[in-house]
Amino acid sequence: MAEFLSLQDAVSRYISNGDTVAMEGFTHLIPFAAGHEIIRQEKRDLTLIRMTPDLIYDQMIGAGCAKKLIFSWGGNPGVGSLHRLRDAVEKGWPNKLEILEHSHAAMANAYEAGAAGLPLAVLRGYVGSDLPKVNDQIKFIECPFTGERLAAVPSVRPDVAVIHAQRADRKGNVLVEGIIGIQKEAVLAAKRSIVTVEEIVDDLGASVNACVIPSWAITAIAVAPRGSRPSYALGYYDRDNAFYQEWDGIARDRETFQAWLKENVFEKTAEEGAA
Amino acid sequence: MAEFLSLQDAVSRYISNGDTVAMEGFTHLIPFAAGHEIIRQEKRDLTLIRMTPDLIYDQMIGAGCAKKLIFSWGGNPGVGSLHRLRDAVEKGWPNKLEILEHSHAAMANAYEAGAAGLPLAVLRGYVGSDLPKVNDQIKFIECPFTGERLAAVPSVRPDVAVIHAQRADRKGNVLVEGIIGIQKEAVLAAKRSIVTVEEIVDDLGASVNACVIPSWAITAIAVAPRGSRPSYALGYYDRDNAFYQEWDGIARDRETFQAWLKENVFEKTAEEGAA
Amino acid sequence: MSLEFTSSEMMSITAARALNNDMTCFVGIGLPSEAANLARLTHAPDITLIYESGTLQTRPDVLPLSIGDGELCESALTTVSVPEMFRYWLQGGHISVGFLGTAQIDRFANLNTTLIGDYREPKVRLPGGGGAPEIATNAKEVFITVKHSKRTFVKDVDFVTTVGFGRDGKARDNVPNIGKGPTVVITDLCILKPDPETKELVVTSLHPGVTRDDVIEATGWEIRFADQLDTTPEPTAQELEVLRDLKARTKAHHSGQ
Amino acid sequence: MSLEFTSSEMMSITAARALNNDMTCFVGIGLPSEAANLARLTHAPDITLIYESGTLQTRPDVLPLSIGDGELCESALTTVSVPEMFRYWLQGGHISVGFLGTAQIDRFANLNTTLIGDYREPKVRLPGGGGAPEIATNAKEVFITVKHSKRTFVKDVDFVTTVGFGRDGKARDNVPNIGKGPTVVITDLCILKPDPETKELVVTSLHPGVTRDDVIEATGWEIRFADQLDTTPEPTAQELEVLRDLKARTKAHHSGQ
Repeated sequence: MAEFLSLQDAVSRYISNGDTVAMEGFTHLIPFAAGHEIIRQEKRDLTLIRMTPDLIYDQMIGAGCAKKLIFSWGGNPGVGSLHRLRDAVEKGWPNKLEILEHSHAAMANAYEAGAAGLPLAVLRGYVGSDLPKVNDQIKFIECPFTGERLAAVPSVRPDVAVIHAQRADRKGNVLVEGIIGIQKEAVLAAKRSIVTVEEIVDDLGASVNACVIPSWAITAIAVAPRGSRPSYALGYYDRDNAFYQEWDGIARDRETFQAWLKENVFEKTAEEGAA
Repeated sequence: MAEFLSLQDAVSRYISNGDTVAMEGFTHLIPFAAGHEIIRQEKRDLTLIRMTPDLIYDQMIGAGCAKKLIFSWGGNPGVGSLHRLRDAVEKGWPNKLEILEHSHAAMANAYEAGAAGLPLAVLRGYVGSDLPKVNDQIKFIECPFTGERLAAVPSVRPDVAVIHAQRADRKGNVLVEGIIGIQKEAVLAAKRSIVTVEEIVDDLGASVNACVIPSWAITAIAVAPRGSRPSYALGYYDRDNAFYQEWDGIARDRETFQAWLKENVFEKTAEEGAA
Repeated sequence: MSLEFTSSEMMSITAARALNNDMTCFVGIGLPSEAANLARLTHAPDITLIYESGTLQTRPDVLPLSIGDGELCESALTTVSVPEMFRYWLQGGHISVGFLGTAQIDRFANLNTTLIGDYREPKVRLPGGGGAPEIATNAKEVFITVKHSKRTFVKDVDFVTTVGFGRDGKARDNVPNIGKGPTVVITDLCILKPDPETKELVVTSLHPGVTRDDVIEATGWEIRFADQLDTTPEPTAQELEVLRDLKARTKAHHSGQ
Repeated sequence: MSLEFTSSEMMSITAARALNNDMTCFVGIGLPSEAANLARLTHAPDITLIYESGTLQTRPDVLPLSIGDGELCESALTTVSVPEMFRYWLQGGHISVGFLGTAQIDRFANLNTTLIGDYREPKVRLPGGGGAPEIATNAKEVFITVKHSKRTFVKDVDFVTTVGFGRDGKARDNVPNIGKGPTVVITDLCILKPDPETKELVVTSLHPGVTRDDVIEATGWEIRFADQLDTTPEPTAQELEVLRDLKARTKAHHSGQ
């Protein structure tokens, strides 16, 4: 059964320096409040996994939490580069960041395989691409029935998955709705999981085939209202597209970024951060 | 885009003698009306695929439509044997039936892989079982990352998939709700598909992450009210458990079965059959 | 003062007692389903029941006749596709107990639900594997419940549909990512558990009124008894009442009343 | 009488015209998304648009800033998980056209969105592959739209993120289950198509007012022109109006107004 904790306690108890952490949410429901709490608690040497690093990992990388990034598309969607990610990769600031990159299809399959308890995912992928030349985790197998050459990648099995969702009921069952991305897969693939939610309710109000993650498949739940801002939560608030555009200016410069981080993360508590 | 046809035309146009046909619906939404139409049109030499052959294939096998059955559990759920299936396997009546059997996990994975366009499915399965000794389609591969031995089975790629669903909208988008089984996978894995529905509506009334099969992924749609009786359609009518129990008596004897078939299938039209 | 009860009731109630509130139980149809729901309606109200039809955490009011009756879905937390059920929930390692029935079981708890006789010329063709082969290896442990008879308890099954501990008791040795396998078999006569070393099934408890000879007579191999042989506790009045109500409700429901 | 329009508008409108009502289009963010929605709002109202975030058959009123804006989901027929999107819908063979942008493109229509320079010591680090590598091989064909410049149109891309026809034009030969690859590239200057034999990109149509020299000047290799070189039809007043409305709505929406 999932344990109800404060965000501070959940992060402190279940994320350790050196862990492999997958924080997911495909554009929608990105767990920013949890990311900020990780920054505040100055977690270090994390291997961060995420299909689209987005602003959340740009912030965590810029704050020095990460030593390695596994990803498949590292930009500010519709805006441009992730400047903190680039600064870490290109200039080693604030520390050298190792990267391992995939395609979306491979990462989606790798999460799916992780949730399915398998060591590998098989896909028709990477044909003609140079990515296998720079990522030694991409291999090829031969189908024993047809002889077709197919790509194989290791499944994603993080130490901790962190996602944000609309709501949990009082037993800790969680509803994820809208663009569900690979959040359920991330939770099921991980050894431990932290789910932040907009609210706790008596009844999830879920339809019969809704994406509900049962309490017994989750480690900890923390209430974090507006916990995915500037991303969004369908039915609660919209994506703050203007902030995504502003971020380009904030992140471009190390000092502007550090000032932003101080004001908006370090000088806030987990509770304030959400508001 | 899906074509709206009568059930008679859909079966006549898209199912041919010798085809490989997957009729799915996991206990729920079994496409009985379509099965009866196949019997009426005296289709022959079909390779039938279905996880749980159930009464629908017992009837089709007894009526002489099948030359081969690929399945993973061949019983009358909660009641006992499928006597027509056993008669065909054990005594060759009305014709010899070749069987190829899997476990549920393997077939579910094989449908999933078929929907995913892959030639094979990989699973942690068949450990210690004798099934691989009698099914030469079960192979084992070695994970290139961990060295673990995993089972591999060919994906299911039928000529035709037939399913029943609650409703379609006027463009031919189909809602499947409740126990969704592997119906979507069957349709996506097949070259052609026939979907029977309880009704056509203006608006599917589907929730945001509902199991909706888009019109452009379906070949033909036929209206067949009560088209899954004695199985059921959530929101429309209940499973006729009493008939499942009666079937044991009907199917046990060749003559009783033939009388039933004459009265309930051959002397009915597609329209009457449903009522 | 002793209550009146049948050996079938004794079996179901004993099987139900093997389950507890914290378990996530992948339930086979028939006897396992009866026992699992009885547990839920008595001492384990929060047990998580999962059926292979995709119904997660279901709470049916009557016993389902099939693995996919409507009520399983209507009373579930949510219902997922069958591929997801087998991939994410079973193979993904979320099932603590797989609860199975069988047609034949041998001394190493291998199960046969495929056929009696030879595969190509079967004497009796049975339904086949269904979910069992992977439930037995992917669940953390397996409980089995089945009526005790010489036809069912055979020295060697005709066909290993579902592995217990293999023909030699060693089938799970050194296999990565595999569950513990069968940890208890509950029949209408007794409770059996695998010997920790050899994995051969050993009687650990006799049901009230059952003798060693009854078990020997109903078993197709030279059955061993544990040094410390217990007597299974009798059903309580409450257990019997809940079980009988459940079965009466179920019968009325499925006969269309 | 000629309308006033920019070369960007010419590009988007020409790209939109490449699409038709019967297509199932997997849409990349940015220019492809603009063109695909313009097509839907003009001559192809029933075109099926799919974004990798899982939104099937979506009809957004404004252009999404990201691949997963809320409106994509709210206006979709249904929204599936990202693994399902890539497995069932893309790899499963249901996409007729993959519509991509790029940072670099070479003469064999290979795309680079990974980096400029050397992989270990990049001069410029770009976002990476995203959905493109498998869209390009699993969709039945690929359309590309990108602004024409010497920096973008290079003889050989620094890194083949996404295969067009490979370094030698032969990368798709004898590969089973692979799409036709890029069939058209639409820029702000012209339309290019692969030579049926060599697969080298050839200019087949110049946009109104654009000269051969303009294209030669903006291309990093010795660009060839088709024997039958067309002039791309001008935008219509209706196309321009719909495009400008769409962009104005989008801008107002994303700046939080």
